[in-house]
Amino acid sequence: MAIDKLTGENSTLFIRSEQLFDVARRKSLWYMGFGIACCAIEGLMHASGPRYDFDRMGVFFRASPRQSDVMIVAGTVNWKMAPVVKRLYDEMPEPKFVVAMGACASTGGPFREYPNVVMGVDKVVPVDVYIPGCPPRPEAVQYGFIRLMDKIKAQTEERLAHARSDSH
Amino acid sequence: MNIWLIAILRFLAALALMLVNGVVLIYMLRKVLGRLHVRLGPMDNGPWGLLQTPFDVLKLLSKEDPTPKAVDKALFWLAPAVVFVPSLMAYIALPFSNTWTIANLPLGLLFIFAVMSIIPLGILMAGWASNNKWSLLGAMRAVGAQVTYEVPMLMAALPVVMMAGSLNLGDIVNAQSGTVLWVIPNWYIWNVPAFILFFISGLIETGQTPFDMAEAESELVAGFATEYSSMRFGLLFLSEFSNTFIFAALLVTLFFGGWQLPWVPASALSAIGFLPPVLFVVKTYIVIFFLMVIRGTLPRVRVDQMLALGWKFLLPSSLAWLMVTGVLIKVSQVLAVGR
Amino acid sequence: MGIDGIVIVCFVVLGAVFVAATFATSWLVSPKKPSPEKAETYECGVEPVGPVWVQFRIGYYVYALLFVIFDIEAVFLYPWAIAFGRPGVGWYIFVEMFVFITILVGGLAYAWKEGALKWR
Amino acid sequence: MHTPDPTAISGALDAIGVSAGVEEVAKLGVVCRVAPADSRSTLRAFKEGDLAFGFLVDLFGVDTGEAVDVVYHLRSFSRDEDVYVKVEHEYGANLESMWDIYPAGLMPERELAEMFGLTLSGHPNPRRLLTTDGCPPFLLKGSEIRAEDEVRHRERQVVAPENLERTVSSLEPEQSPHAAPAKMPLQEGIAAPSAVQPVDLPAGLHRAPTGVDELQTERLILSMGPQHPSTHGVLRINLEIDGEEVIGSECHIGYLHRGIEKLAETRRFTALGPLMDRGDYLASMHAELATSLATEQLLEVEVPRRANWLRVLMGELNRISSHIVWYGPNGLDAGSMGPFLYVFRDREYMLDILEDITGGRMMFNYMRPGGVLRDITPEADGKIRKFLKFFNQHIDENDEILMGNEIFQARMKDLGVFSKEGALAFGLTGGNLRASGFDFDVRRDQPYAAYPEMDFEVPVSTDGDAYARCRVRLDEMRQSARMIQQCIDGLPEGDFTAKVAKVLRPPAGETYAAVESPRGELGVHLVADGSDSPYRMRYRPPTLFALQAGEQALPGTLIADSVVLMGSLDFVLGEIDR
Repeated sequence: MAIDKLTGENSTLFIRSEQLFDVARRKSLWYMGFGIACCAIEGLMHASGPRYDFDRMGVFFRASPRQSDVMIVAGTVNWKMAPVVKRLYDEMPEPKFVVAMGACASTGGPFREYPNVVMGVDKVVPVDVYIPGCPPRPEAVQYGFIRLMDKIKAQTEERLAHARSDSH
Repeated sequence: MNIWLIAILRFLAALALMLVNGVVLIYMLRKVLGRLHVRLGPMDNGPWGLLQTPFDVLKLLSKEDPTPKAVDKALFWLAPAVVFVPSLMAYIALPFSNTWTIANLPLGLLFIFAVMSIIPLGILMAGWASNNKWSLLGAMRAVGAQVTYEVPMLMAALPVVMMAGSLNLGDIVNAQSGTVLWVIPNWYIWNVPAFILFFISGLIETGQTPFDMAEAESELVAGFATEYSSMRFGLLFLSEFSNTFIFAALLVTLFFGGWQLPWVPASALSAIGFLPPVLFVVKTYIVIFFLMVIRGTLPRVRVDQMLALGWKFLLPSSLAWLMVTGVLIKVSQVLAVGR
Repeated sequence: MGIDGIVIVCFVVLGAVFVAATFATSWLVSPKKPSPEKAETYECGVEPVGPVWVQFRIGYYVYALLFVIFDIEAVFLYPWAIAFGRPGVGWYIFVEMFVFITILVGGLAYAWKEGALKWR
Repeated sequence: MHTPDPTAISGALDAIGVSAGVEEVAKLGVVCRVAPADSRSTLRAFKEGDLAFGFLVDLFGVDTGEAVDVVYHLRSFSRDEDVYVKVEHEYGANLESMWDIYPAGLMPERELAEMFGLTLSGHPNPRRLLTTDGCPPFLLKGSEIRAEDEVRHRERQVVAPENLERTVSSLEPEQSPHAAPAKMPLQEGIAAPSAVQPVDLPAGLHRAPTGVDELQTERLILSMGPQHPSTHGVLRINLEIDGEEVIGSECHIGYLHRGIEKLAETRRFTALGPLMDRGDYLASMHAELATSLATEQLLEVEVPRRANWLRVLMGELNRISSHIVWYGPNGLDAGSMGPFLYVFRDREYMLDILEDITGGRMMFNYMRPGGVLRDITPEADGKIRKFLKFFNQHIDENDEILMGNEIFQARMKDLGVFSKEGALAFGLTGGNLRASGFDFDVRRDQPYAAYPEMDFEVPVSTDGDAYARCRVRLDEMRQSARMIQQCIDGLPEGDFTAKVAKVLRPPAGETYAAVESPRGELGVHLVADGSDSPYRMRYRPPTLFALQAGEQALPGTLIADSVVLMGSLDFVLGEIDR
């Protein structure tokens, strides 16, 4: 943030604005639906469907990585897909998070013996939240998002505390 | 007070109105679409999700703004301004009440159309500068659509101008006061073909479904705004909603009697200072509600079908209706003189 | 110049200032981690092939030409429309514009027959 | 499905001077072994001769230890007979492409060459289909899968940066995408695509709309890539466009290749079901049913009547839920969000029913060799009756909202028209084939489970465009609802599964079982060698044939059309990439 260079790490302006933007980042997570396999039907379509409505939580579908904060990897990542995942992750603007949805994205799932499958998407991109299940229920996906929000909150507080402790 | 100070205060008022409009309309869209689709829409953030859009705007403000390297930097940065400022300037001529207008331009209607035709220029800049095939196609489509429907929109507004006899929006609103045959309010909506032509070309001009060509999510990823992120995308998103507000306000002014209630005399209304602007905005939101219902149900028209509709149906029929209105006005004048 | 001119100038200048202010706050507040991969153009996750700035299809420019013609026609029609309702104006005002419009509709018919309106 | 008599076939083959070993294999049918040299003349005799085996059901390979058996599974609809032509190739031999006789083999041949290490000649687009350049031929017995401890210690696998680069380079091997064979006239019957060299662009410039011919505008090469809101999964279509019109198109698949067929060779027979669920993840009941039928044919187990009725009930429930996931996104591709959410409300209710009975929402593992997992519970029965009550009214509502909408009709009518001959030549089955006027349904023509006791019509339409495909699938949903009603009312007594051994070791043999999945004829060709896991399992993906037919129909449409056209073909990438 340019503001911390101008007004110093522990100025109240910087800390207060960081806390405010942290709340905003948590409350409006726009996800780039990256439906690869069966998890896409359960996690993206049903989760934003009538019964488990993602829109309630402010989670909204954006098609382009430039406008999204969370990348949901829903499905198996194999060798041909790995560079695409890496490239899309790189093209996302900065405060970005990755949710590995389903056993395939977390550890390769039922297909991990096959040499063509990458055992878990965390080999390609840093992952924030793993959602187990094959496919996980829509409630599990929404619980994963709630845990992601808690993680963002914890990260910001830890970063600010770190900044405050430096100054003393 | 100094004249410049008044102008700056009026600008701040218009800016505040536009930002509030943007925030309220985005929230309203997500709620209306939600209820239309058997789901709730934003609920968790704030009571009934009211704080959802402020959070979205704050988040967009605090996101990184990567500028792709293959981009034409000058145009890439300028395009959001060229799209945002015209849709802000169109607020100048809107008649909130016969005294509350930002600038009582004698050619109000023509000014709004002129300003609204700068926006396709900004969209083309955005699409071409971001050096991305998807945004290029989105921009070409959006410009093709808005260029094609600028003309029928102008032609469809002509019958209203002929009936009102002036281009000043305040005069048009005053011309619609009173009642005909004691019961029917003397609004120009009864000139129904003009209303239909104006409504269709306005829908396309502001990129509403079934004609949302510019950012057809299912075909062109995110249309011309594919490479834009954080606040630049925020401005494009905001100006799209303020275009909708302006189009609905024009519709209300030209056909639904501006800030007037049907059977209440205009003088009684303008006696209470703040009532007319509130009425005007409420009527505009009712029209926007219907636009959103259309957005939630109808599928998208293909590009060439829409352009064929524009050039081959709307333009000839709006010219023909122009002639018919002329004859009707002449005949009514002769009868009035005769009696 | 009157209040109207000043207001319009104010809107243009202050509008641009507002846009610049928004970009400034965004620059102030947003984190920055530029990286070569982030700067690559997005094309559905794959390396874009071939140039983007090509000589685009000719059909699009024909529409722009037709638009200019009919926009000018609209500009001529507006003063006529204002003067139309005035009392004491006979039928000749009607006949004049009728001739003007039929000439232009003739131009549209020619463009239609020639296939300029076909999008493909 | 009666078997052809071997004498007629050997007679016809001798007539053209081909020495073929024609034999009758138990549980499979007539197999005709031919040397690679005269495979082309044999196939031509089978197709054009009086034998008239005009339909290529499937084309796959079997690694028999010392050579690769290339199997052409042919079918003659007029005589309702199947025949298998087996051609033996050494490892690394050259496979001659037969696409001018059977264009349905365009993509299966590429996959066969890539998975068995053969080289492909005479094919318009001989590139790899499913895997990236550096991968070994996976389906050969020689190439193993990951060892137990390597899988257990996941952290050992490190993705070296060059691995990412390596695959990147192979993604874009060429400058301009090879255009698919010149636009095959699917409308007026089958004329085989002309042998266009991959690099060559299709001939002929489109006349500029204003008659200004010499102004040649450049073309864009656009990749409607793996991550696109409406490619129904990870399919990448390389489009060459002039303005908005698609000139050339090529489908890249393999982004979801998980090796279901290779892993099946290490699984027990009862464990094939969960593996097949993940193939066509929208119609997993039908995939499980296909493997169970194949295993039962090998074991010669007699399935009790109640189990058959339960299989039909669950199959039809799954058919409706699968058609719903086609109907919703198809409306979304055309731009209308409403129907997508209305139909998903019904699907939520159906998943509750499926969850009550089988325990899972999408992956059921309910159909087992010998019968089904669990009997139907009374409250599930009540739920189904309640569902049927409001489902018929909802279907008519949704039919009228989307299909009755003029804008949707204007978008879908005469788009991607497949004539009957074109559809048959490209191996289309199921709704796509019935929409082009050819009335073939595995449930009625090759009955399995309890379908003979059901009365249902098979909707057929003749004009073969995208709208006809939508109309056929919607009527299929109504027929499924009717069948569910019949199943619920007339469910016979009896136990729901036959007594089957814990570990199944079917006798050595080979069989083919086909099922009418919502996307077409889903077949399983099972080769058993007596051990407790299959020697080779071939999974016939009906949507692979739909995809290659779609690839042919794309040139000439606009981009907005191509999205809706591919949507109307209803393919699932999990099944195409296997």
